[in-house]
Amino acid sequence: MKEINPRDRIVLRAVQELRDGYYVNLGIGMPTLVANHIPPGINIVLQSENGLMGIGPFPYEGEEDPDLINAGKQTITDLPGSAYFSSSESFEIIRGGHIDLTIMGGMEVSQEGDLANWMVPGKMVKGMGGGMDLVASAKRVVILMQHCDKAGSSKVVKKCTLPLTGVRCVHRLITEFAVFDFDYSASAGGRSVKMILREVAPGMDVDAVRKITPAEFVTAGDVTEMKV
Amino acid sequence: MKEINPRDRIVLRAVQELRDGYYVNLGIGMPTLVANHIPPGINIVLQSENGLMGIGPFPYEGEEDPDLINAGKQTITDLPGSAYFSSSESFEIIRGGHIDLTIMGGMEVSQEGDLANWMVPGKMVKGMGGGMDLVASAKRVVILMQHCDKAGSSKVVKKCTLPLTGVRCVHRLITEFAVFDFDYSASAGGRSVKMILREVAPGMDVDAVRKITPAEFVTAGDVTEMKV
Amino acid sequence: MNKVVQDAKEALLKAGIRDGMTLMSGGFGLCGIPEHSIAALVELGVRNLTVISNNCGVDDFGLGLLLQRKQICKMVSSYVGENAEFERQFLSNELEVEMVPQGTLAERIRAGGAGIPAFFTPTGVGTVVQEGKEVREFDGRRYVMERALRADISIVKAAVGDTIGNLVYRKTARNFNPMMAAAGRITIAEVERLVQPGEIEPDHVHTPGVYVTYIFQGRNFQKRIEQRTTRPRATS
Amino acid sequence: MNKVVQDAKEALLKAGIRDGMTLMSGGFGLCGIPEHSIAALVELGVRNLTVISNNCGVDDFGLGLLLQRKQICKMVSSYVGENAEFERQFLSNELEVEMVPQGTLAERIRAGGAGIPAFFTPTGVGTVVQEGKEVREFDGRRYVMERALRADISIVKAAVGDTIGNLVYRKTARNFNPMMAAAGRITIAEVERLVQPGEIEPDHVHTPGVYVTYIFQGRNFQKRIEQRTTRPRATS
Repeated sequence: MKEINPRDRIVLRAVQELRDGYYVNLGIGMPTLVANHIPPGINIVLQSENGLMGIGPFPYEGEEDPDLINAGKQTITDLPGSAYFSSSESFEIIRGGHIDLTIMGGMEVSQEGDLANWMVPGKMVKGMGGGMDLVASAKRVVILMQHCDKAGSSKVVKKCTLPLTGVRCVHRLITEFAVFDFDYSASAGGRSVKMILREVAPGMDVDAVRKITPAEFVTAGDVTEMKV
Repeated sequence: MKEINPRDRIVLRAVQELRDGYYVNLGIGMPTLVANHIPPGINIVLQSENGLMGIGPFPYEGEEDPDLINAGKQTITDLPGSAYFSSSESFEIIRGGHIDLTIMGGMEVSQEGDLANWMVPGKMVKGMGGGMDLVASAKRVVILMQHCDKAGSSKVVKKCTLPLTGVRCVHRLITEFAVFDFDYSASAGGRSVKMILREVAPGMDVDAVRKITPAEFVTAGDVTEMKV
Repeated sequence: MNKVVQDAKEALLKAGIRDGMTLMSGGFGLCGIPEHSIAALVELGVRNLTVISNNCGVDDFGLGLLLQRKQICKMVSSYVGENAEFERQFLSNELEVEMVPQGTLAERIRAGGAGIPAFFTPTGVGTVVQEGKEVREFDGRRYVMERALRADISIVKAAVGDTIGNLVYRKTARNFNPMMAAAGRITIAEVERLVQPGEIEPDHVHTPGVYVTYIFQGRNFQKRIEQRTTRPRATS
Repeated sequence: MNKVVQDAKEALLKAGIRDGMTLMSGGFGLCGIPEHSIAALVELGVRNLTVISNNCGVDDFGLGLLLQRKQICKMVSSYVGENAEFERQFLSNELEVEMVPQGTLAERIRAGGAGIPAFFTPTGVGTVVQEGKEVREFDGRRYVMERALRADISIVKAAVGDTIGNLVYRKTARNFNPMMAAAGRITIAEVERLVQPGEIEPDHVHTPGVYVTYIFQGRNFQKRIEQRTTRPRATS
């Protein structure tokens, strides 16, 4: 098996979350890269929350249009069948539950399915943009993040220490080491959210994941190998 | 002075409520007739609450368009500069206070400025349509109605007996005998709304109006003669 | 992504239409109504429907056809004046009716599609409309809290649509259709002209395809006129 | 009905611009911003402005120009990442900032123009966003109550406008402009092309003229690009 860097592994695993016909919103950073790997036979429509359904590729040099950017302020193109709308309509689409899947980066994910990804106390607050709306209302929220920070501490935690973007909102977490699901079906009865380990990276096993993960998770059925 | 029937008098007096540049919504019945008498030099834009700003005249025979009707379901036309929108946008315009003037028919108007014009108990309820939205939010609400019903009872009452369309919402009431204003500036302090007689029809005076009007009204300054 | 179906019947069957469902039906009067979907509902004979629609058609067209066959148990509307059968069923208590001010109806539907569960409006304060609802003051003025409306299935009509569901309406036939398209858990659009993606200018789209589940091109739209009003031509 | 003015300065003076006002400014990043109205605000030197805008420009363009001159005392935004002067003023407490989730910001502005004083949204429940706000459960889910936003003056930008204020936006330059046009007590629109009534197809109007108080044709729009991203041409 050829060596693959952690970010590429996460992105390639995330690609497998796409289903034909999905309306998808991709966050900035790793999630954006998912668009470069859409498999043949899978048609998805990408939303840009500044007012476009149907993001196309970057324009050819010299064909940049200042009236056509994505939510990261990059010049883009549209596609046959694209539609433009206002920011309020764009978030009607999001808030109304019409986005099938959002893939977003994370700073911390807790065993309760809470997500922090918008601010670090003491640092300059840039703002949450549309992230809080997306995690509150997309039908499915998939978070991509490296398992540990640069100091080696796990970002998959018992309880988030950073200010939250959303509570009990993550459906799936993909790191370079593991894939977790969150089951909220039990939480209404007063019991806590179930965090379930689904996949481990090649060379890892359940115990190895536990060792680097303060969050308490369970297994349910087979834990399979992450394929990328 | 040539004889003029009550409805014509009311309509012709109502025409004088129009100001250049007004965005106006006209109710069904007498109010609709106001559009036939817009004086030269006065440009107004008529809204149809089913989704049009800029109502034009009726179409020529043979040019009726089933996709173009007014709120009374009559075939109409549009004008250069017209704009179409959805019902929700149409009522954003109304509820947001962007309509300068609505002119509407009435069944009862009380001395408190309350209006009843949408249902008679025991009779079939047809619905309030957009009337409640208009009286709640138009910048100015002018009501046109004949002073008395067919039995000769005044419809300008102390307190409405019919189910209300809006409370403290009428700015001006025009009947064939008189023009009244409603002053709400004092009502916040707990005192009641002031109903003020402004004009009387030729041949009438304040006492004559009092005789046919159970509602308590005051005069403030000159009471002038209705000119039509 | 295949949203195109042959006709209204196929769309309704795929949508899982069944007795007791809540439907939204676009249109104002007979203008912009999804006439083929209504005809298919008649054909399928589903009953006990709750129908959210500004009006209820006329006796022999539009939603009036469903009334005639007693397929509707409840209407949520702002005005229902043009229908004798409606009046009969209403007065005999066969039909439940919720009357909603037109702007509140439009906003409740818009809220349903937009993920807003409730909002405040000045419309109807002090009238029967506020009965049983929270009234609250903001900045010295009183407002009624109104709840969002959603539908199991929305049926809407547009002039043009593409195969991925982008819709363009024509003139006042737009009315309630865009909000209903967004507020349906499943939305069926019937169009006069079905085109390929790219044929609609992206800046001209009124309803983005994301809201539309099934789309079909209707044949022989009747597009009846309720009140034909005209002016005389100047004779020369 | 004469809405046409010569330029932004005339519009702002007619609108009664003065220190301490609350402004809404359309645009997302530098896309679709009312650059002429912003330049005129710099020229007029009004101060202590509260500005509601999704972003705050860059150091040397857009709303950043007003920041540089310390004309803004408070920003209401969803994201302000591209501006060093912003960061300096914010960290030194010269500038008050209210961060609002982007969808909530859009909806609060839309509510302001639409006469809705408050609404409930699921966005921000359980986060700092809900602090000091009512949280209420509807159908088993929790929502935050958010209040409407209005402005003394809104400045917006469109591609095409007619002399009675109907506006058409182009591509993603639409963004916040339509809601802000509706939420301003006075609204100033700058357009790339000013046309006569009748030149815009009534079905293509994005902002009906009823919302627009003054309109002018801007000259020499810069329309700067913040992040020029391209792909290589296939070499043949």
